[in-house]
Amino acid sequence: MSGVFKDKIVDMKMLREDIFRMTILSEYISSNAMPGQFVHVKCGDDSEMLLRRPISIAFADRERKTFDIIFQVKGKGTGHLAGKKAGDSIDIMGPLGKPFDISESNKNIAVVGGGIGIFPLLFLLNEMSKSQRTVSYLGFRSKDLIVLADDFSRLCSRLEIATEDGSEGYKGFVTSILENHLPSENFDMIYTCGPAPMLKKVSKIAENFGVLCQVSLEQRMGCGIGTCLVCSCKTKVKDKDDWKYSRVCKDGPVFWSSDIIFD
Amino acid sequence: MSGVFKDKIVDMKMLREDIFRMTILSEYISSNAMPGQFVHVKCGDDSEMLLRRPISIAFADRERKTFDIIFQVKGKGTGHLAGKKAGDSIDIMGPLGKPFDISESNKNIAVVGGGIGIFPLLFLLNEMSKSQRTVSYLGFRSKDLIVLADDFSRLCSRLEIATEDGSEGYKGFVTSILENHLPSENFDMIYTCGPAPMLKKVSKIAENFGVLCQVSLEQRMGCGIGTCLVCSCKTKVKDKDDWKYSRVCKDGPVFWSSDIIFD
Amino acid sequence: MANMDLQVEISGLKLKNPVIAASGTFGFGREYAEYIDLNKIGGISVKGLTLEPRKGNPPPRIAETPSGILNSVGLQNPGVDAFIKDEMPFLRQYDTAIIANVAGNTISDYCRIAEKLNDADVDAIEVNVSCPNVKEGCLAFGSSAKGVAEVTSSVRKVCKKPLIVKLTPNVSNISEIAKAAEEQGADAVSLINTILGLAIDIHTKRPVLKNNFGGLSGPAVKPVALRMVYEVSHSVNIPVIGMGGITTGEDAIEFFLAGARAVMVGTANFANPKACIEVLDGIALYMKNCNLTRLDDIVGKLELN
Amino acid sequence: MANMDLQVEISGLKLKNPVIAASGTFGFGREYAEYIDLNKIGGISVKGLTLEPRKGNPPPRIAETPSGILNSVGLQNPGVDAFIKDEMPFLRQYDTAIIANVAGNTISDYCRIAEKLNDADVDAIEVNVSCPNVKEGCLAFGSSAKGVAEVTSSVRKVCKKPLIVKLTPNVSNISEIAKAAEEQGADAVSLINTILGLAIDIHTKRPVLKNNFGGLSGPAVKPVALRMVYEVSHSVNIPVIGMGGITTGEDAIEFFLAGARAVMVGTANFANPKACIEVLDGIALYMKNCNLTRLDDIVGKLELN
Ligand SMILES: Cc1cc2nc3c(=O)[nH]c(=O)nc-3n(C[C@H](O)[C@H](O)[C@H](O)COP(=O)(O)OP(=O)(O)OC[C@H]3O[C@@H](n4cnc5c(N)ncnc54)[C@H](O)[C@@H]3O)c2cc1C
Ligand SMILES: Cc1cc2nc3c(=O)[nH]c(=O)nc-3n(C[C@H](O)[C@H](O)[C@H](O)COP(=O)(O)OP(=O)(O)OC[C@H]3O[C@@H](n4cnc5c(N)ncnc54)[C@H](O)[C@@H]3O)c2cc1C
Ligand SMILES: Cc1cc2nc3c(=O)[nH]c(=O)nc-3n(C[C@H](O)[C@H](O)[C@H](O)COP(=O)(O)O)c2cc1C
Ligand SMILES: Cc1cc2nc3c(=O)[nH]c(=O)nc-3n(C[C@H](O)[C@H](O)[C@H](O)COP(=O)(O)O)c2cc1C
Ligand code: FES
Ligand code: FES
Repeated sequence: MSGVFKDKIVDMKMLREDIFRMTILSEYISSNAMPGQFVHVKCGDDSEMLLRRPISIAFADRERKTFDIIFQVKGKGTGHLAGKKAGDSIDIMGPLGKPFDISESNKNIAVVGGGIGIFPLLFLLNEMSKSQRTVSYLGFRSKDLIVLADDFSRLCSRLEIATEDGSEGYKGFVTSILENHLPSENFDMIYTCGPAPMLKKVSKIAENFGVLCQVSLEQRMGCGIGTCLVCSCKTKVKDKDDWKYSRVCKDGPVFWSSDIIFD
Repeated sequence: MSGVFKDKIVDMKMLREDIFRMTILSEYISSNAMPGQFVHVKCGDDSEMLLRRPISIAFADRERKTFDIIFQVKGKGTGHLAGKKAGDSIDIMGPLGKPFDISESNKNIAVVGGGIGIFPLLFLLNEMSKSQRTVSYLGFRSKDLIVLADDFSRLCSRLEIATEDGSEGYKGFVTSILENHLPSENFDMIYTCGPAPMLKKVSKIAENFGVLCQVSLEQRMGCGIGTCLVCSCKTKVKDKDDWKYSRVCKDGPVFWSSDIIFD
Repeated sequence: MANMDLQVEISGLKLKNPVIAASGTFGFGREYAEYIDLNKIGGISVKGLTLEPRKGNPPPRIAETPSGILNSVGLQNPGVDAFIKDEMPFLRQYDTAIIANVAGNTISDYCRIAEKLNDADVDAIEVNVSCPNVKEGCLAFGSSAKGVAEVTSSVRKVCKKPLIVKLTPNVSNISEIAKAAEEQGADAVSLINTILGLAIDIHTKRPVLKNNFGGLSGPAVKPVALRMVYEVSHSVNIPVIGMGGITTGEDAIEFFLAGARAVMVGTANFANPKACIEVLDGIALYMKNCNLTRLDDIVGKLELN
Repeated sequence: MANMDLQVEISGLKLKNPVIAASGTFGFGREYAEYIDLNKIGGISVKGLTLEPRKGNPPPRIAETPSGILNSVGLQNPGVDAFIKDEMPFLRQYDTAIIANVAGNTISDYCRIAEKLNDADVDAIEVNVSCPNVKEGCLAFGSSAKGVAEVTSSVRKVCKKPLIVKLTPNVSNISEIAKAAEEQGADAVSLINTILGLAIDIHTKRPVLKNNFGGLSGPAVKPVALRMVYEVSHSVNIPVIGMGGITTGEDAIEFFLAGARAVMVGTANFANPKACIEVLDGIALYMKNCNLTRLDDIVGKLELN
C-alpha cells in the first residue's frame, strides 16, 4: 500500500554542488519504506511540469518518522527540488515499487553502485543486520565527485572505491574490482544500482561466477504505480523462450539479474 | 521609449483582502512614467503563464526612483503577483501606452473612477498642479470595499463617493452624482477609468454637457507594445463616416471619449 | 446539494456520473483502487485491448513537453481473452461502468474482439481507431471517413453492446468522420485521442521516445479538444464523450458546455491519482454554485458570441 | 566563435542568420526596434497583408491557455498598398530580410498582391493559406492539396520573388500538401501556422474570444510542429522554415535537427521582446559547445531510433 501525501521537509543538505539530501517528515512512508523502493515526487506546479519524478528512498528513521531522499540535479524537476528548503511542503507518493529481497541467511554481501545508483544502496546497507558482512563497491568519475563515502564506510564492512581517472582508489570501472575480487570473495548476493552499462556488466559477472544478483533499474515514468505502462524493461518469461515488457515502477525497480534482458 | 527590466520590489502592502500596493525600484520607469501609462508585468514563469499582465502606474516617486502599482487579485496572474514580497525581483516592461493629456490651462477638473479604474487616477491627481481644482467621483459596491479614500481626499479638492448599496456616501452609481453635479460645476475636463458601462455613461454625460473627456480603456493584451493587434477598441476615423480598431496598448489606453465607439 | 443528479445515459450506457477514466491511463483499475474508491467514478475505459497479447513499443515511452506529455506505449496489453478471464472479475467488484477499449490491425480483428466481448460483462465497447503508436490498422482506419465507416459498420453488425467510436484529432475534418461513425450505427463518439508529436533530445540528436513519434496529451491539447468536441457535437445527434487535458472540474465544465455528455480524464491521473474524484467534486461544486441540479442544464449550453 | 557561419539561403532568399520574426507577432518591426537591434535578426515576416485594408475581428482577440495562447486577430492590416508606401521605407533602413506575408479571399487576390509586391523591395513573399481567423479564403485553400496547388501555381506565374507557402497544421496529411506546393513551384514552405482551438469562460458560458474560435500557438504546440516539420522536410526537396512554440535556442535546435533550414519566432516575442535575439544567441551557444561552425552540421541531422 502507498499513498499521496503533502509532507513537510524538515532538513535539506547540500552534499555536493549538484547533490542534495532532503529529509521529509512522513509517518506513513518512513514506517513502510523498504530498501529499493522509491517515492514519486511532484517537483513543481502542473503548469511547470506534468510528471512526477521518481527518487529512491535513501534512509528511513522510524523513530523520528522521517525519511531521506538524495538526488542529483539533472534537469528541470530536480532543479526545482533543489530550491526547496526546510519548512516547505512537498507532494509525494510512496513508498512505491518492489524492494530488494533481503534475507538474513545471506551472510556475505556485495553492493555495487555508480552515479545516482548509490543512493538506494545506502538504505539497503542501513537495514542489513550486524551479522551480515557487506562489501561496497562504488564508482565515481573522479575524486572530487565522491559523495557519501563516510556514510558507506560506517555502514559496511569494507568500502572499495574506483575512479575513472584514478584520482582515488582503484583506477577504472568499479566492475573491474568486483571481477577481480569475486574468485576470492564468497558472496551470497550482489545488489547493484547505477548506469545501465554497469548493471549489465555486473549481471554478467554475477552470472559467470554463479552469484545471485539483484538489480535496481531506472526508466522514464508516468504514473509510477503500474497503470500507464510507459516504464518498461525487457524481462524473460518464465519457462518459455520468450520475453515481455515489465514495469519498472511496479514489477521493479528491483529485478533478479537473471530475469532481465539487457539490450 | 520603454524597456524591459528586472527590477526589485521594495515594498508590498495589502490595502484590502484582495488589493495590493507594490512599490518597485526603477530609475527608468519612475522618471519616465506619466499618468495613464501602464507597465506590462511578468507574473510567473513562461510555463505557468505565457502572457504578461497590464497594470497601471499608480504613483511615481522620482526622488526615491520608485513607482507603485496597485492591483486587485482577479485570477492566476494577479494571484501570483500578490505572493511577491519586498526583496523579490520582478520582470517588467514600461512605461507603456499613451498617457492622459494634462494641461495646466484646465482649471476645473473631474476625475471619475470605479473598480480597478481608480488606481491610475491616483497618479493623475498626484501630478496635477496646485492651481487646478479637482473633484473625484469614486464608485464602490459597498462601504467595506472602499479603498484609497484617504489618498484621494488628500490629493483632490473634493471627494464624492457612491456605493451601490448606499452603505456610504451617495446610494447608486457614481455616474448619477456626476450627472447631478455637472449643471452647477464648470468642469474643463473629465478623466475617467473603470468598468466599460461606466465609461460609456460618463462619455455620454460629457457629450451631453459639452465637456471634454478622456477615457482610459482596458482590453486583453498580448505584446503590450502595439505589434500583435489583439487589444483592439473601436474608434472613429477622422473626417470619415467610418471606424477602425485602435490598439489599447499603443494608441491608448487613454482616448478622447469623442473618438471611442462604445458597442 | 441533496437533489443534485449527475446520472447520465449514453445511448444505453448508464453512468452514475459523467466522469470516466480514460483508456490507457488507468490500466484495469487495480492500481488506482489503492488511491480512490472506484465505486465513486462513472466508469473506467480500460487499457486498449487487442485480439492477441501485444508487447508494445520499446522504452523510453514517455516524454514531457510544455503542459503535455508524449507517449508511445503501443497498445501493450494481455489480449482480450486474458482481460475477460483475469481482469473482469476484479473490475466487476465495483459499481462502475466498464468500457472495453479495443483496437485491431484489421477489420476482422475488431469484429472478433467485439464478439468475444458480447459474452463478457462489459457495459460498452469503445472502438479505438485513433492510436498513433502502432504501425498497422488503428489510426489508418481513423484518419478517413471511409475507414471509420468500414470499421463501424462491420463492428456494429456483430456488437451487442453500446458502441462508442473513439476519434483521432489528426484529421482535417473531424465532423465528417464523426458523421461516418454515426451513419454506420455508432451509439456515441469519444474524442480526442492523442495528437501525433515529436520531441528531440538535442544532445543525442535523437527523438526522446525510442519509437520516435508519440501521442500528445494533457492540458496543452485542451483548446484543440474543446474545439473538436464543439464541432462534432454540432454535427452528429449521438452523444459525445469529451476528453483532452481535463485536470479540474472547471475543465470538465468547458467540455460539457461545448457539447460533451460525459468526460474522460487521462493524463491528469499520473500526477494526481485522485484526479477523477477531484474532477467530479469540481463539477458538483460548480453546479451547486450555479444552482444547477442536472447535467442537462449545462451540456451544450455554450452560446457563441 | 570567430569562424561560426550562421548564414543560410532559402532558395534565393539570403538570410544572415536563420532567426526570423513570425508573421503577426512582430507588426512591421517598428515597435520591436525599441527593444532590439533589427539588424541582428535574419528576417522579419510582416503582419499578414491583404489587397484591401482589413479591420479584423472584434475583441477580445486573445486568450491564454496552458503553455499557449489563442488569437483571433483576423488579419487586421492596412492593405498591401499602404504597407508598401508607409511601412517599407521604415523597414528598409535595416539590414534584415523582409518577407511579405500575404493572404487573400480569392486566388486573384493572392495574385494581385504578389504583382504589387514584385515592384516593392521585399525579399520574399510568404503565402499564408492557413489563417484560421477569417471566414473566406485562406484556410479554405490551405486545407487541401488541391487548394494549395491552385494558389501556388497561380501566384507562381506572377510572382518574381522567392515564394514561400505557409502551411496549416489543421490537416490529416501535411506532407501531401507540402508536396502540392513544391510541385507548383513554391521555393520553400513554412510551418506551422496556428491550430484551431476554443477556450470557454465557464461563468459567462461563452467563448473567451469574441470571434469564438482562435488559433493556438506557443510552446504547447511545439511537439506537433516538430513532427510536421520532420514529415514535411522528409517529403519535399525545397527548404522548410520551422516554427511553433520556439522560445529558446534549444527549441530552435530541435527544429533544425528535424529538418528546418530557418526558424520563425512568434508568440515568444510577447512575453520577451528580446526573444529573437535570445534564440539566436542560444543557437550560437549550442553550436559553440558542440564545436560546430555551420548550420548544415545540424539541419536535418536527427537520427531516428
Ligand atoms: C526508480 C528510480 C529511482 C531513482 N532514484 C534516484 C535517486 O535516488 N536520486 C537521483 O538523483 N535520481 C534518481 N532517479 C533518477 C531521477 O528520477 C531523474 O534524475 C529525474 O527524474 C530527472 O528529472 P529532471 O526533471 O531533473 O530531468 P529532465 O531530464 O529534465 O527530465 C525529463 C523527464 O525525463 C525523466 N527522466 C530523466 N532522467 C531520468 C532517469 N534517470 N530515470 C527516470 N526518469 C528520468 C524525468 O522524470 C522527466 O519526466 C531515479 C529514477 C528511477 C526510475
Ligand atoms: C491598460 C490596463 C491597465 C490596467 N491597470 C490595472 C491596475 O492598475 N490594477 C489592476 O488591478 N488591474 C489593472 N488592469 C486589469 C488587469 O490587467 C487584469 O485584472 C489582469 O490582467 C488579470 O489577470 P489575472 O491573470 O489575474 O486574471 P485572469 O482572468 O486569469 O486573466 C486571464 C487573461 O485575461 C487577461 N485579462 C483579464 N482581465 C483583464 C482586464 N480587465 N484587462 C486586461 N486583460 C485582462 C489577463 O491579462 C490574462 O491574459 C489593467 C488592464 C489594462 C488593460
Ligand atoms: C500513456 C497513455 C496511453 C494511452 N493508451 C490509450 C489506449 O490504449 N487506447 C485509447 O483509446 N487511448 C489511449 N490513450 C489516449 C487517452 O485515452 C486520451 O484519449 C488522451 O490521452 C487525451 O486525454 P488526456 O489529455 O486527458 O490524457 C492513452 C493516453 C496515454 C497518455
Ligand atoms: C497574434 C498572432 C497573429 C498572427 N498573425 C499571422 C498572420 O498575419 N499571418 C500568418 O501567416 N501567421 C500569423 N500568425 C501565426 C504565426 O506567424 C505562427 O505561425 C504561429 O503563431 C506559430 O508560431 P509561435 O508558436 O512561435 O507563435 C499569428 C500568430 C499570432 C499569435
Ligand atoms: S510509470 Fe506508469 S506503469 Fe510504470
Ligand atoms: S497588446 Fe499587442 S498590440 Fe496591443
